[in-house]
Amino acid sequence: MAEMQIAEKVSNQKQREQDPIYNDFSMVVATVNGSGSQTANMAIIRSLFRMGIPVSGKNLFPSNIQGLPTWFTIRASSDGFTARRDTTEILVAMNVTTFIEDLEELTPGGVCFYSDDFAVPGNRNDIVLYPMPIRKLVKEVNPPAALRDYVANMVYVGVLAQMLGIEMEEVHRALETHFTGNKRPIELNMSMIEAAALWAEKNLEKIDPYFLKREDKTKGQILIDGNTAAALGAIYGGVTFAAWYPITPASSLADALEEYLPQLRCQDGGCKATYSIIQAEDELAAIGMALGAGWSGARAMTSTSGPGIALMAEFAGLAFQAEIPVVIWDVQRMGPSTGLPTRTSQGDIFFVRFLGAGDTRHIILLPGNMKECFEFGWKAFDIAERIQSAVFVLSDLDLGMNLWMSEPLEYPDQPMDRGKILNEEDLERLGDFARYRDVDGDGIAYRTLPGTNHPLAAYFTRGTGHDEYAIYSERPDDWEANMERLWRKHETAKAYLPPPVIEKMDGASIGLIAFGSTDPAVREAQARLVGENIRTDYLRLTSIPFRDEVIDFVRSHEKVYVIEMNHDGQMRQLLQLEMPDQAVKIHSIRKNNGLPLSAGWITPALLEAEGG
Amino acid sequence: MAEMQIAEKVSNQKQREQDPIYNDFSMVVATVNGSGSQTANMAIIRSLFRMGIPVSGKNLFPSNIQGLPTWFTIRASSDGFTARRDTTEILVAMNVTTFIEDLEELTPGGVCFYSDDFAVPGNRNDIVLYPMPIRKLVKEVNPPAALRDYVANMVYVGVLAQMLGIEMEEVHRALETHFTGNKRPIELNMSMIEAAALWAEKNLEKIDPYFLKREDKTKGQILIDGNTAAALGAIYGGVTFAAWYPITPASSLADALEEYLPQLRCQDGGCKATYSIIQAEDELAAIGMALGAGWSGARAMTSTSGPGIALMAEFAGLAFQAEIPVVIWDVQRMGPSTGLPTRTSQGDIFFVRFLGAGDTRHIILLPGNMKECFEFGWKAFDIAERIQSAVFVLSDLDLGMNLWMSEPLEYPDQPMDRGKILNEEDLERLGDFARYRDVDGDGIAYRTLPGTNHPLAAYFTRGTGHDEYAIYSERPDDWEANMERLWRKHETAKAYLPPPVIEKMDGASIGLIAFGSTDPAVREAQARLVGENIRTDYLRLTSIPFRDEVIDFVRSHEKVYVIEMNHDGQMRQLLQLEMPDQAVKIHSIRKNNGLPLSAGWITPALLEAEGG
Amino acid sequence: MAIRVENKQSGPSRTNLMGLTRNDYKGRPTTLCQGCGHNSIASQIMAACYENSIPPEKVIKISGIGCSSKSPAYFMSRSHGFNSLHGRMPSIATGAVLVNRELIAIGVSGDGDTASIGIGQFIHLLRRNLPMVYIVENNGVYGLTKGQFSATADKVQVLKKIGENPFFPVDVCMEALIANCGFVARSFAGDPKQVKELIKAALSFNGTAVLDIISPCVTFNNRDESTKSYAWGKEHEIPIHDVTFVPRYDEIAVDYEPGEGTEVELHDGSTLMLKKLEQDYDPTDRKAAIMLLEETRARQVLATGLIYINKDQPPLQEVEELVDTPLTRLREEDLRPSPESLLEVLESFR
Amino acid sequence: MAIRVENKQSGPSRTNLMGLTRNDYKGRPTTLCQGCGHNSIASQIMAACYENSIPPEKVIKISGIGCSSKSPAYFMSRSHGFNSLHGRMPSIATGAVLVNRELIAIGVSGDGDTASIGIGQFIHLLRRNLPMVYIVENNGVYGLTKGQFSATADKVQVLKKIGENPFFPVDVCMEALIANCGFVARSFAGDPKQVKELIKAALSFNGTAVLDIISPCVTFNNRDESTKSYAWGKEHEIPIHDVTFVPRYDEIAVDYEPGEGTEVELHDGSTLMLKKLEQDYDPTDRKAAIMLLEETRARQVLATGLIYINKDQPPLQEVEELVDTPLTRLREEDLRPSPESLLEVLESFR
Ligand SMILES: Cc1ncc(C[n+]2csc(CCOP(=O)(O)OP(=O)(O)O)c2C)c(N)n1
Ligand SMILES: Cc1ncc(C[n+]2csc(CCOP(=O)(O)OP(=O)(O)O)c2C)c(N)n1
Ligand code: SF4
Ligand code: SF4
Ligand SMILES: [Mg+2]
Ligand SMILES: [Mg+2]
Repeated sequence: MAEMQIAEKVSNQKQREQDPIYNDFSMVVATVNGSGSQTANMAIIRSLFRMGIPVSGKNLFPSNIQGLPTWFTIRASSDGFTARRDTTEILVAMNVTTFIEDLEELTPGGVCFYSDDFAVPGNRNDIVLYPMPIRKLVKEVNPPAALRDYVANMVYVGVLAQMLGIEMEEVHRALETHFTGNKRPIELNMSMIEAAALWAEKNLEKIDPYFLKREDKTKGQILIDGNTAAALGAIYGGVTFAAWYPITPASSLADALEEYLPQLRCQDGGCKATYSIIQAEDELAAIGMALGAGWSGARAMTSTSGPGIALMAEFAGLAFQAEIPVVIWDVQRMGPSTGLPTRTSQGDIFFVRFLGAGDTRHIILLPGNMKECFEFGWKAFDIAERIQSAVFVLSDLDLGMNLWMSEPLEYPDQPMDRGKILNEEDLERLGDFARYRDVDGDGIAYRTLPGTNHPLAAYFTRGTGHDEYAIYSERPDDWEANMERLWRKHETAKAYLPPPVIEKMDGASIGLIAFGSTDPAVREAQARLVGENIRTDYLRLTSIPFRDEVIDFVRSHEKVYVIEMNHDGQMRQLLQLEMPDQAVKIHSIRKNNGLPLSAGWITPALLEAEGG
Repeated sequence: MAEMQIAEKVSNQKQREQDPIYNDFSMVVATVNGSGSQTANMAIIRSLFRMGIPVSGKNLFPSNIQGLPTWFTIRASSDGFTARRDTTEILVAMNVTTFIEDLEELTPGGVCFYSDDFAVPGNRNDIVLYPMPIRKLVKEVNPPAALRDYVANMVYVGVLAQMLGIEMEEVHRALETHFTGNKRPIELNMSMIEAAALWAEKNLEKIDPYFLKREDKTKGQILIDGNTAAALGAIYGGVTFAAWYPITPASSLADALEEYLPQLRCQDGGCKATYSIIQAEDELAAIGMALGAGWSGARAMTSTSGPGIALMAEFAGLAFQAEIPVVIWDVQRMGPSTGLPTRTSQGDIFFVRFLGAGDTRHIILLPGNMKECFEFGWKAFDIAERIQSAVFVLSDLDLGMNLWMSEPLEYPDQPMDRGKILNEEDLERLGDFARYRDVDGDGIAYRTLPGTNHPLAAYFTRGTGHDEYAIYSERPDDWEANMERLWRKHETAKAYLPPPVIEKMDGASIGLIAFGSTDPAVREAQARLVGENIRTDYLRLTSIPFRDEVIDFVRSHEKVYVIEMNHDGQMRQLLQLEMPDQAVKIHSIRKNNGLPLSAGWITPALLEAEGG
Repeated sequence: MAIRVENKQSGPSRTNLMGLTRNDYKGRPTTLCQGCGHNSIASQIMAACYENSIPPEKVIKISGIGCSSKSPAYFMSRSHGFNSLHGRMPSIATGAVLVNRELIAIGVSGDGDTASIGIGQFIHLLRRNLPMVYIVENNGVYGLTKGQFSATADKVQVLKKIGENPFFPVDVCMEALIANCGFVARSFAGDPKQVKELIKAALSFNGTAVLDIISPCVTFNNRDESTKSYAWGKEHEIPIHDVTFVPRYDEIAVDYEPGEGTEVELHDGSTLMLKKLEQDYDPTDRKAAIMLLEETRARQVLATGLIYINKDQPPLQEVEELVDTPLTRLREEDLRPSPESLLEVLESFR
Repeated sequence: MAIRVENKQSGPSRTNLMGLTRNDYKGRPTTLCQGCGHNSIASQIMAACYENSIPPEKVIKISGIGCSSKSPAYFMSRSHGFNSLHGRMPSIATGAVLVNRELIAIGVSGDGDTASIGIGQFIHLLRRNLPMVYIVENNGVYGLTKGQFSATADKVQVLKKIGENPFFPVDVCMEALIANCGFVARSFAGDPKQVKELIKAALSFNGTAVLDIISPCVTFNNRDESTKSYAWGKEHEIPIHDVTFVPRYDEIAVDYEPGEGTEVELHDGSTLMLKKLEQDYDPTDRKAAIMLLEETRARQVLATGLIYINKDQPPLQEVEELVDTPLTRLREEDLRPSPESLLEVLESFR
């Protein structure tokens, strides 16, 4: 048989006596987008997850709709390392146009499953090749013509199941979940998978070392993407208004709001909405609506990415100056400009921090995992209403759109904080109301909501200079007093922000600082560095302005490395600005090429920095 | 006579035997806006200027059109100090609503000319009061009813001329200039002025010490505002396209383009335009048009202020990423948000420097006087075309809208630099064209202009990632290589930027750094500090990114103060970022209340910093 | 027969049905130029709200940036106001009203604010049919920035400093019509009675009500030839009908014979009486409305009145199927789903 | 009688009057979905430019962001292209064309790009009458962001994920008409011949020429009920006339009797022949055009063809009174005034 020949031929040249490797590889499925491989990939990843094996799933997709190369990476790691891995051990080659290149990227000793109508180049004798007779197998199962291409993806599910040891029962359950019990597609797909597995059993000889076996390391955990977690967080935070404009990679956050709100927040039997979600005509309108809603008393939010953030600049300044609570999710993608809409980055830190003319400054939250996407989803409203200002949450494409294993999301442990609002009785009691007076000395003044039924309630909101009564003023002292209060307020904010996550290691000599989606890579790098005799403390930032813990961490380490995904080392720079006297010991480890960071890159970069 | 009584009464209580003070005072004319006092104020300031006395004129006006308080300050300074002075020695009180307050601000020993129908409060016995019977005098001259209010302002011109010693001939010449020789208004106004002067001669006794006398200190100089100088600079820089949207304080820059272009750049007898100026529908469109024009090969610009800059953020990022030359004037006003539209500030530095999502960075020029407004007006095009990027010029309201004495603007000393452009012959000779290839190793690639008649000329401009041939690419190495080249390019840019202006003082112990409109105040403060035995070197920044001279200056001083008009010390922070190892010795002297800086504020602030 | 409403409420010491005096509807002193059309419109807003007995605390006054947009500071200080960003009032309104459906939103904008920088938000606001009164104080110039042409300036219009406008004007009413707006009116600040009656009607309309009011800028665009001047307006105004608003709680008193006018019942039960003048005009006919605008533009006359009305379009809060309680008044129990629900959701991610 | 133009240029090996082959008008391989309407329009753009013998080096291809806006990469690689920002192509076009009046600008946009985020720039572009071809590839959805409603989605339109669209659609042609655009056409990607002829005519028009072309998104909005689908278009298209473009250098060959059609001479001397079909339609009558759009919308048919033409409005470069030489080709001597002139100016500041 043709297939066996190839597998045989290659195996002859290889050390087939290798020890088996269990639950530790990075697998890439190379397809074209729009070909429907998502179901297949989800089935695989879910099956592994339910076999108790730590996994992550990252989709490297092009900025178009159909027909271009897409790579879906599944990493299985018994050690629980779920960051992107630089090496690929297993390649599922479904895209002929990238086949040669994909093969080249395969690690020596790696494995390639490929569609048997691809011409195999002769230059890789250090890998194992398994052909898959996709056309033939599909013909045998004979799905409806319209579904043919789609079902073809199930062939590799079946072959992989057989060759790696994915439990067929879990595959079946995964499909049940995917199709929410809908029998027809489940059966059709399963029949394809089983046929393929059977074929593989009969025709392929296992000569590679990669195996899967059930473990117990995902118990209680969930598999979710950050945008969904964020949307759920917002819902449990009592979001009442969201406006958005479609943009990759933020759209799925709004999608998730639209999906979950009706089921979670229906009132009295569920036909009336306790929220309003508006797809705006652009991002200027989206943030404007959110500001209007926040001013009116809603828990209001919008979600976007770089280009949208740019269009929100003027309103962001207004939120700061007029002190209007609003939550803005920036699911970062690669910039400058339109950049790479489907690639990840952490490049908007400076831009968001200073978004607005004049001395505008913004509060930023930095979720680093699924639990925090959820937690900051609700907490952001509390902070925004407490501080009466814009709160930006900086996620990124990797965090937002990829699949992450996570501890279960935790129900809010605090009641909603609506901040300082005066109602009719308060006004009656006080007998006076000055919107911008610092009554409590913390910089936060009291506000009233439109519609408050008291003659003292009204005030006039504006982006212009004003006195304590919100009346327009060009007086130098009014301006200065108000600015001082605003700074006092943003100082106060720190107490309401999530603290950094600090993990110390015995004998650590250097400090690492990171944030957001790079966390798994940093942790994995830490483990590798221990192997190189470098022990590190680790502080993961979760908010800006920096809390005292951050300052202390820097001060208490002789050398600090800030690891981030942007060209300039923006977070490193913000830290240096905060602590000029510590500036020289704060160093930058940065990479920004659109791919999620990997321990494979961080580790040598850090070793080199330490060596030099 | 009632008037004499008051003058007498006050004088009785004062030391009238003071030595006369020549050509050294700050005079405030307090009026309401829309009352037509501009002609009167211009007549005074021009007369002084032509009497050879160094002067400056600053208008403190409200953000409305008619009926609110406005203060026009004229400073005469024999020593050539033309910054705003904190003290007011002479008050011309024409606005009854602010009369009491204005009087309070008058320096002890000061002088007040006021409309005699105002009620004088009894609490200022330390000043000289001169009433002016405005109504009566106007009635005598009897101007046409429609012009009555307007002409009334000439009363104070006449009274001041008489009482301070402004030469009547110069007043006449000033009016001639103002009305470009138009007899009727000149005569009408002069008759009012003369009547008032005559009345003052007869009825007021000079009991204050302030006098004007002819000097020789303005020879060859001009009196101009920064927006006009900037527009002229752009014209001599060969501007071919400008798009703008009205906004205070930038509008008058575009107005000046509209005014001077037809006369200076007419072709063949003057009926056809070698330029196009478009009033856009908003700032998004204004910068978009300028970008389109720059891409097409024009010397293109736009001018705006804070809120407009916010709306330009997305296009600014595109200019950076797609490498399109464009010049953007930001005539700064007080922010955040709408802020104080008619007050000055230097608060947009951070925002502009990082304007755009991702790792966007912009080149910034910082004119500090009228000559530089002109010079950077033309040079900005050279730099933009050479570097192929956006060049921001940061002026401010004080620089842009107020009247400054200046050395004459200097004709460009270099031919136009159109940068690296390939034409048909070049393409033919080269046989290949890659828009984004770093041929010369300086990071600057060659471009072609649309319409270039050669099959190789075309390329595809985009804000997305691309390879050297401008073809869309998501490849990590393409992205990184392009970003590295962009950074190389911005490194190269430094050589094309204007160097800082450095002035050393013998025995200086500390370095001062400032930029923009604060220059006169800093110089005056330097002089005062010498009196306090503090000798200072002074570096005036003219561009960002910082050139080596700036780094050297900081390195070679033990302590550096950055003086600026914003809340955060933004320039100080940029400098600290540039030189982390010098960060601790860079200190901030900052003030941001809407008023131009004064030596009277800088000096004690610096003394305190030095003492502490 | 006279309309009793008017009589009942006249006199400064009187109170309206809310027990409030005219004074309770006052704003801060205006800082606009003397004689500015915007001031006269502000007066009519106050009068309309007073006479309609609208509780000022329920009103929000929102605007963009410009002389016109400043005017919310000059009426009804007992209402919350928001002087937002240039051209962006519609988005502020959308968020503010959706989350509190009991608010009565009065938006004041300028022609620059609405037709130049803001035309996009304006059109999209209308598509959504957010309930609010949207007044464009149309003077053909940018007042606050000292007299440049706005997008509604006539093609031949001349301004002192700038010269002749070469561009075709945006017709605010036409834009509203083709965006399917259900209440489109045009008026003239020099016709205060009509302005007031139209504002009253707009306040009773459940959807976006657009009022394009010619409001002369006495400082920069009041030359007699300008179609945005007092003189031109006085001379060229042709009301398409005589407008009288009769509140719900009033008897309708008709002062015309059958066939001489139309009555339009508004959403809150009040009635708008449109008395026929020279020509028959049916404000419920969209095509006729479009043609009226086309023709009066060509003939250079100022047709004023209620140009179009269509009450049958659902306002945004209905499209959004919101609960009856304003969202801003929902409590934590309404807004935060139960712990059990979270456990259920989590199960689906396993 | 047949039109000879067609015959002369057929055959792949032939060249046009510029001596160029069809290949010289090719772009890079498309990355759009198979069957996407945008691909078919791109083909017609190439064909029109080839057949009209337009030098590709004189063309600029400009766009916003979207699947549609990507398509300039897929035609005419020998023309400079600019894939700019979402909704902002009009401003880029304005600057680019004004400074080089010899450029022929072909703008390609989407319905999201033009009617949602970009409606403001679109309207203001039209007011200025910048000479360019402005093609809206209208599919009623945001293709590139995976199928949300755009502002041209029909009020009843249903999308799989999202449900029913509750909002009134923006009619691109109506917006163009009331902004006084002098060339307003509607077509259908499934009618390539008409698309091509209209593009040719647009290329010969000296002013903004708007083509609203229904261009089905096969991936997200091609269900038969959708008015933006192939099936619906095929079924409901009613051309208002038969359109044939005859270039300047060709004899006019009329295949209809007098009274059966109209000839419109375009600015460059070429002619557009509009053969009467079922009804008489006069594309020079603006009111008739408005009514056509109103009526066909109400009747839910797709009226295609040249809806309105008015050649008498000056294009922007004339309004701006520009010199004949493109501004980009002026030399330093033309652009930098003399040293003496500066001295004169300085004198005025003394
Ligand atoms: C983004 C932005 N650009 C420009 C301005 C400056 N600006 C203030 S008011 C105004 C025009 C107002 O014109 P209009 O809306 O017609 O109001 P009017 O003053 O005529 O009543 C402009 C351009 C601004 N505030 N914000
Ligand atoms: C400022 C900004 N917001 C959002 C996006 C994301 N985006 C890309 S294309 C697109 C919609 C395109 O729709 P349309 O113009 O109809 O083009 P189509 O893909 O349907 O051809 C959006 C919202 C963006 N690129 N820029
Ligand atoms: S400038 Fe014009 S619009 Fe502004 S307040 Fe004065 S009259 Fe009114
Ligand atoms: S998604 Fe739709 S619009 Fe985009 S390329 Fe595919 S078919 Fe065309
Ligand atoms: Mg106006
Ligand atoms: Mg579309």
